[in-house]
Amino acid sequence: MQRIGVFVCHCGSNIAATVDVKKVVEMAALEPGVVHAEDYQYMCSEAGQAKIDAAIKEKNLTGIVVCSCSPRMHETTFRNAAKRAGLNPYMVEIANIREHCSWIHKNMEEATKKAVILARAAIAKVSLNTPLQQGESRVTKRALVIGGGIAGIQTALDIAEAGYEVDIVEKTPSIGGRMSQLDKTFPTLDCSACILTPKMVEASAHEKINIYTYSEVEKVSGFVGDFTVDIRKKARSVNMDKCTGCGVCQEKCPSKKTPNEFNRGLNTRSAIYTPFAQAIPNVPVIDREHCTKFKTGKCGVCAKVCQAGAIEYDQQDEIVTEKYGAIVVATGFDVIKLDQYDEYAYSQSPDVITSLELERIMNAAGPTKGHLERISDHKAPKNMVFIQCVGSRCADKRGKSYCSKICCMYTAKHAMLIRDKYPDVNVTVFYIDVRTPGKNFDEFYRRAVEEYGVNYIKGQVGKVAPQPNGQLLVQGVDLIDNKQILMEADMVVLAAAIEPNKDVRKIATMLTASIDTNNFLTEAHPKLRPVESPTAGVFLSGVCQGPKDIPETVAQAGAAAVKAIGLLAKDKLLTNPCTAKSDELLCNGCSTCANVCPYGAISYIDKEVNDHGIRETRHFAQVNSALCQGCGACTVACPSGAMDLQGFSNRQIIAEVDAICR
Amino acid sequence: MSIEKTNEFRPKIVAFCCNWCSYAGADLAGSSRLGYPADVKIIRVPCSCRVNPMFILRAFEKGADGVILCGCHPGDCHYTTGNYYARRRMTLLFSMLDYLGVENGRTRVEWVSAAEGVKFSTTMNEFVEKIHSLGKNVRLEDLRCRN
Amino acid sequence: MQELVTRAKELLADGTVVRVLGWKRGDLSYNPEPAYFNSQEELEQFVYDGFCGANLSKYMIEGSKKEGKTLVFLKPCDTYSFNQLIKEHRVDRDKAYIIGVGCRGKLDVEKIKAQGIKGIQNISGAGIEEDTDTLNIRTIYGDKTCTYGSAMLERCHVCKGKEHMIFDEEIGESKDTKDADRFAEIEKIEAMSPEEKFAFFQKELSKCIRCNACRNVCPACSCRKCVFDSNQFDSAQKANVDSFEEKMFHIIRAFHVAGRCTDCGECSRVCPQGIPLHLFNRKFIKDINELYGEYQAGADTESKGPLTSFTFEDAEPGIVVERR
Amino acid sequence: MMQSQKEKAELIREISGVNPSKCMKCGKCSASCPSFQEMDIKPHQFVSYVLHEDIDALLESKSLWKCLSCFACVERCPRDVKPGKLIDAARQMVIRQKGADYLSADEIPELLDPELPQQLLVSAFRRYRR
Amino acid sequence: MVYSYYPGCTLKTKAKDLDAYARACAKVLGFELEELENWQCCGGVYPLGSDEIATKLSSVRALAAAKEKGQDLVTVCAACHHVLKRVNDDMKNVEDIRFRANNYMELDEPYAGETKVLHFLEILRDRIGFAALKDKVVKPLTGRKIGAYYGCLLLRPSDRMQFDDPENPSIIEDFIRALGAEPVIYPYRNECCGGYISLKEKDMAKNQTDLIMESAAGMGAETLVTACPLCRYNLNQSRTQEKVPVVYFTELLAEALGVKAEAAETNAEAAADAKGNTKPEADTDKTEDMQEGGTQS
Repeated sequence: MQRIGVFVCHCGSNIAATVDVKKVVEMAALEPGVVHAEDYQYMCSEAGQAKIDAAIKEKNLTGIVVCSCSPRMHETTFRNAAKRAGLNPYMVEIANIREHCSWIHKNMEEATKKAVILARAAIAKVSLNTPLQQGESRVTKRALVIGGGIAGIQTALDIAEAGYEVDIVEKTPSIGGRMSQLDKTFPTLDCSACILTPKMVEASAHEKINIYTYSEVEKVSGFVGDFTVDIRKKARSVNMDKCTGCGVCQEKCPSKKTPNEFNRGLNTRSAIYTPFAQAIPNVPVIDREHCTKFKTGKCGVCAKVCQAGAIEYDQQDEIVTEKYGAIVVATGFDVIKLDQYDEYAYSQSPDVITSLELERIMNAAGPTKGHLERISDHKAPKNMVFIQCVGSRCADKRGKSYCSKICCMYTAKHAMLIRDKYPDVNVTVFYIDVRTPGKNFDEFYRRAVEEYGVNYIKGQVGKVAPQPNGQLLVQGVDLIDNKQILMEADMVVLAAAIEPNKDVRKIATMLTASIDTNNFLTEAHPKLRPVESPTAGVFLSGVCQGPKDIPETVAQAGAAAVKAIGLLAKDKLLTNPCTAKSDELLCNGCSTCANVCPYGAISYIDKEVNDHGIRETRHFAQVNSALCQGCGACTVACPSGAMDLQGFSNRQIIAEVDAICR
Repeated sequence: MSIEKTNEFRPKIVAFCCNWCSYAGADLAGSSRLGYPADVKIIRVPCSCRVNPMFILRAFEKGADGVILCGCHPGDCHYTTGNYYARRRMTLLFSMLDYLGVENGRTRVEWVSAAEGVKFSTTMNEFVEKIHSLGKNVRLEDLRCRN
Repeated sequence: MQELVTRAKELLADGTVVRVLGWKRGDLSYNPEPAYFNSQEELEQFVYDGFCGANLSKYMIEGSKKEGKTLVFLKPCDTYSFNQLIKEHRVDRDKAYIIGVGCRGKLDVEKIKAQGIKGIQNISGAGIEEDTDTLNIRTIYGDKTCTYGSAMLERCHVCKGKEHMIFDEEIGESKDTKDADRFAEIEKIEAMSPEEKFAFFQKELSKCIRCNACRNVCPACSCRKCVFDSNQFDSAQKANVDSFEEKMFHIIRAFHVAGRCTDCGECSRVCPQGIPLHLFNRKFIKDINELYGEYQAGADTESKGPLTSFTFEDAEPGIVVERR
Repeated sequence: MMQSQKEKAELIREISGVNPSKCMKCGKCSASCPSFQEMDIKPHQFVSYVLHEDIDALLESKSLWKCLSCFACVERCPRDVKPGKLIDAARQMVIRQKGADYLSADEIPELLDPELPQQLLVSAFRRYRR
Repeated sequence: MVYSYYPGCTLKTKAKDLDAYARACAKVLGFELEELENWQCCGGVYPLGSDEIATKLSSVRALAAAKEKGQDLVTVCAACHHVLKRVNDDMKNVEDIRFRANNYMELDEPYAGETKVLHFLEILRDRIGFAALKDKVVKPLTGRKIGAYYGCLLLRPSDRMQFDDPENPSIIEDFIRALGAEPVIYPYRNECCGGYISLKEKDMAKNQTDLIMESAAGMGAETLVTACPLCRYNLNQSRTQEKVPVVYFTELLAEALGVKAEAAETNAEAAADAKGNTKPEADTDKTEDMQEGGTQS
C-alpha cells in the first residue's frame, strides 16, 4: 500500500478564492492510502517545498499529489522537491485545480467539488505509480538554422561564436532575407545594406558556419539532441567552386523577362541570376523554369561566355543528410497578397504599391535606381498617400487579425525620407492609430509630423479610383474633422500586413512544432519561454514567431542562440522515462505495435521465457527506451494489453476514469 | 453562456486531452478565464493516440454521460502521427456505438491546439450543452457501479 | 474425401509431414471436430463433409510449436485467416503443409432444426463429392429432406470466393454459394432508429453467457492472454451482471480484431446462444471499406492494416453523425 | 410604450444582428459611404451612437433616409461591424411606428415619370413604409 | 438543361426587353427558361432586419417552387437575384428564419435552402463558359468599347452573394470580351447608382450617376451595360454632358448571337399588347404596393 501525501496550494487567492482548499484537504485525507494532507499559500515557494520535503521524510511518503497549477507549470518543480527528499520524482502527480478549475469556475461550491474530484483522480493515479529512472541520450554538437535572413544570420553567428558548428539552410540563392530588400531602417535611418552586408560576410567567412543556399529542409527525424535532417540542395546549374562571380553570364543571358522577385516584380531579371549585387554566395543560379536552354534545349549562351566553365546544365538536386542537436527556425515573413483589397485598386493601377515595393523604388539598386517615380509613366509624384493597416487588424477572412507592428514606423520612415529628399512632394498618411512603442519610436514619428510636415489624417480610405488623367482619386475620411476627403494622388502606398512565410507550416509539421491559426510558430510559454518551441530542441528566431522589427528580431535571434548553445553545451540529456514497455508474457509478437511506432523504437527478439512453468521460445516486442518518446500509439494498437506506457499506464488512466466517474 | 443551473441533471464528462496541444489549450482557456461547466474533468494523456477505446467504454460503464477526446490538429501532432491513428480508431469506435444505438453526441473528438483557448472553452460549452440535451446516459451505464 | 485421406497417408509415409490437422468424425453425423492425426491408422477417423465448418488455421498456432511439419486442410475462406496469422507472426509457414480443399458451402444443423426437423439421427447428402442439392435426414419421426442451400451457414451465402489465398496443393472443386449481399444485414441495422438498434442488440447480447466460445474459436483472437482475462485494464473476468459487460466485451473484441478479422464467421457458427456476432465485425469491415478503401484482411501477408495506417485526409470522427 | 434608450439600443442590436463593440473606429465605413455628405450622423458615428445608447438622436436623424443600403460600408469594414444594417434597423424602428412612414401615398404621383421602373417603387415602399 | 425562371415585376413592365432578349438568347445557347407559375414580386430590396419574415415569404415561395421542380432558379434582374439569393441563404443557414418561414408557409416538405439561385450571367460563366459562348457569337461586337456597370446588388455583400470579387469583378468584362467587344474598366463600376433613393432624393441619385457616367466616359466607354432596370433608369437620369448609352447585357448578347431583331419584334408585340391594356401591371402585380405604384401608366 502506498503512503500518499496530498498538498493543496492556495496560489495566493488564485485558487483559494474559488476553491475551498481546507475542504479539499479534508476530503483528500479520506482517500485510501492518503496518510498526510495539508494546504499552503504557495506550494511552489521555498517554504512550500520545505513542507513537502518534511512530510515525505517524517511520514515516509511513497507518493505525493500536489493540487496546484498546471503540471506544465510546476511539475518539474515538485518532482525536484520530491527527489531532494529522497522520493523518486515520478511518484509525483499534479491535480490541476487552477487552470482547469479555480480560474474557470465562479461558484465556490462547484469549484470545490471539482477540485476534490481532480484530487481523487490524481490520488488514484499516484497509488499505481512506480518509480521510474531517467535514461540518457547523446547530444550532437551542431545546430541547424532554417532561414538565412537577419534572424538566422544573427542566431548562427552567436552559436558559432560560442564554438559550435552551425548550418544555415536558405531557400533562395542568397542569404540576406527581407532586410536586404530594405533601403533604410528606422528609427536611425541608417542604410539597411550597410549594416546587414558585414554580417552576411561574417557569417559566410566564419569557420564554424556552413551555408546551404538554394536549399530546403526536406525531412526531419529524431528528437532533441539527436535530429537527423535531410537537406535538398537544389540544382544551381552553376559550379560554386568554379564560378568567379564576374556576372558576364547574367549580362549576356538573352532571356531577361522574368519578374524580379527581389524587386518585388517591379522590373525583370535574366534567367541566370544572383538576386542582388551583394549576394552571398556571389554565385548565380539558373532559373530553370524561365531558362531557354532548359525550356527548348537551344541557347547555352551562359556556358559559352563563362570563362571559368562553371555552368553545369546537368546538375541534379542533391540530398544531404546531417545530424543536429538543436534546430532554430528563422523562416521570416512575407507581405500578404493584396488582390482581395481592390478597393485600393492595387491590381488595377501600377501606381498603387506596397511599402516593400516603395522600399525597392527608393533603393539605389532598385528598379528606378533610387529615383522616386511612378511605375506607370516614370513621372515624379507630387502627391503621395499612404494607407495604414491594409489587411492588419481585420476580423474578416481576407485579412489578418493581428497588428503587423512594423508598419506605423516604416511608414513614418518613408514619409520622412520622401519629405527630406523631395520637399515639394506632399505626403498624406491615413491611419487608424499610430502605434510606436519602442525606444525613440514615438519621437521619430513626431519628427515626421512636426519637422517634416507629413500630413497625418486619422481615418481610413474607402476607395482609390484611378482617373482618366492618370491620377488616383483617394476617397477617405477625416474622423477628427468628421469630413469625407477626396484627394488626388500620384502614388498610393499600402502598408500591407505581414504574414509568416508560406513554407513555415510544412517546416512546423516536419519539426512537430506547433503553429497557431495565423501560421506563427507557437512559443513554449508566451511570457516565460518566448524563444522556445514546445517541441524540445526547437527554437524560434524572428518573425516566424510573431511580428517584430529588426532590433527585436536581432534580440530574439540572440536569445534563441543562447538557448541552443545551452543545449549543445550538455554532453548528455536525460530522457523522459515515461516510455512504452512490453510485457513479455503477454506479447503475441504480432508486430502491430511496431507498425504504428513513429520512432522505430520497437524491435522483436526471440527469447526463451518461463510462462508459469511453461518454458518456450517466444517472439516478442522490445522497446528501445532511448528512441521511444512515449506517445502511446503502440499501447492502443496492442490487442493483448502487453504494451503499456510507464507513467500513463492503462491501470493508471482507468483509475483516473473511475475516480472521476465515481 | 455556460450552463450553471442547479437542482438538475449534472452530467459527468470525461475529457481526454493530449499533453502538447489540447491540455495546453485547456490551460490557456484557464489563464484567459474562459469558463466552461465544472462537469468537465480533464485527464492528461501524452497523445490522443494513447486513448484506448477501453478507457472510453470504462468511463461509460462507470456512469459518464459524455466522453470527449482532444488532440493536436491533424498534421501538428507532437509525435507526428499519433492523432491520425486516434482519428481512425475513434471514427470506428463512434460508428460502432452509433450502430449499437448509443446516442451519437455522447462521444466527440475535437482538435484543439495550444493556442486555441477559446476553441477549448467553446467546445466544452457546446459539448456539455449537447450532453444536457441528451440527458442521463442510461444506455451504457453499469447500474451496479453507481454511487 | 477419400482422395484427401490417401494424400495425407502418402505425405505421412514419405515423411513430408509428421502429423495431420483435420476433422474427426464426431458422435453424431453432423458434429465432426478438429483433430490431429499422428498415424495412418488414426486417419481412419478423418472426415471432410459439409459439416466441417471449423477453421483449422488457428490450431496451427499450436501446430507451429510442435516438432516437424503439420499437414493442414484449409478451405478457401480459412486461408485468409492463415495469411493473417502469418502476417502477425503467429504461425510458421515453414511448419505447415497446406492442402487447399474444395468447398460447396458449409452446413449448420441449427438451420435444419429451424425448418422444423426434430429428432435428427443421421444426415446424408452432405459429402463433399456428392453432387446433390438435397439433404436426406433420418429422424426418429421418419425421413425428411431439405435443400443444401437452406441449411448453409450464413457466411457461405456471402462467400468470399473459391480461391485459396495460400496452399501447397489443392484438392477438390469448390462451388459458388454466394447469393446474398454481405452488408445487407448491416445496412438494415444502420437504417434503424437508435432505439430500435439498441433494442436489437440488447436482445441479442442479453443471451450472451460469456462462455468465450467466440473468442476461443476466432483466429484473430489469438492473444496468449486476453485482456479480459488479465489485470491490465482491471477488467479481469467478472461475472455477468448486466448487458453492458457483454457490450463492452463484444465491442472491444470486435475492435481488437478490426482490420484483422477476415470475416470467417466462426464466431457466429460456434455461439451456443446463436448470437449473430459477425454483425459486429462486419460493421467494422464495412466502415473500413467505406472510409479507408476496400480492405480484405488475409488477402496477403504484407499489406498494412487499416488501423495501422492513415492518410492526412481521413474522415473526422464527426462523419458518424454526418452519415446518418 | 415608452422604451428607455437602453432598450432601444438593445432592439437595434437585435434587429440588425450587429455587435457595435466590434468597431475599432477606423472610419472606413464613412470613407466608403456615397451618401456621406447628405448625412447628419455619419456611418461611423452611427455605430458609436448605438454603442453609447444614444438612440433617439438616431431615430430623428435624416441619415436614415439618405442611406442607399449599397453595403459598401459592410463590404469594406475590416471588423465585420455592418454599419448599414444598423442604419436599416433604426429606419425599421421608425417606420414600424404607426404613421411614421417616410413616403405618403399622396406625394407619389408627382414623383413619377414615364420611364420609372416598377422596381423603384417597390423598393422605395419597402424602405420607406411599413 | 431546363431552369426555373423568375423574371420579376420590372421585366414584365418597363424592362420587357431585358426579359425578351434573355429568353431568345437562352434558346440559342441551348437552355430553357421555364417561368415559374404564380410568382410574386420579390419586394425589390432584401429585408435586412433579422426579425423580418413576412417580407421574405414571396421569395421563399419561388424558391420552394423551383425545388419542387428540381431545377435551379434563374434570374436576370440584379435586384431579384439579390433578394432571392439572400433569402435562400437565410433559409439555408438561419435556423430561426427557416423555422418561422416554414411555419407560415405550411409546405408539404419544409424548405431549407435546397434550391440553387443563379444569375443569368453565372449560367454564361459557370455552366456554358465564356469560351463556348464566344464560339456561338455570330455578330461579334468588334471594336466597341463597353463599360460594365455592376452596381452594388450583384456583388455585395460578397460573402453572401459569392458572385465575383466585390472590388475588382471580372464577369461582365469577360462577357464583353466573349462577345468580341473591348471592356473598359473604370473605378466606379461597383459603386451604387443611388438605387431606390431616386424616387424622393432625385439629386442624390444624380450625384451618384454623374460620377459613374463621367468615370466611364473618361475611361473611354462608349456603351454601358447593366443587369438592373433600376440602375439603367438612374444612369439615364444622369446630368452629364456626354451621356453614354446604357443597355441591358441581354440586349448585347442577343445582338452578338444574331437574335436581337426577332427578340425585339416579339418584345414590340408584347409592348403593343401592353399599351392596349390600360392596366398592364394588373396581371402581374401581386402586392398592394405594386397596385398603388401601378397608377402611373
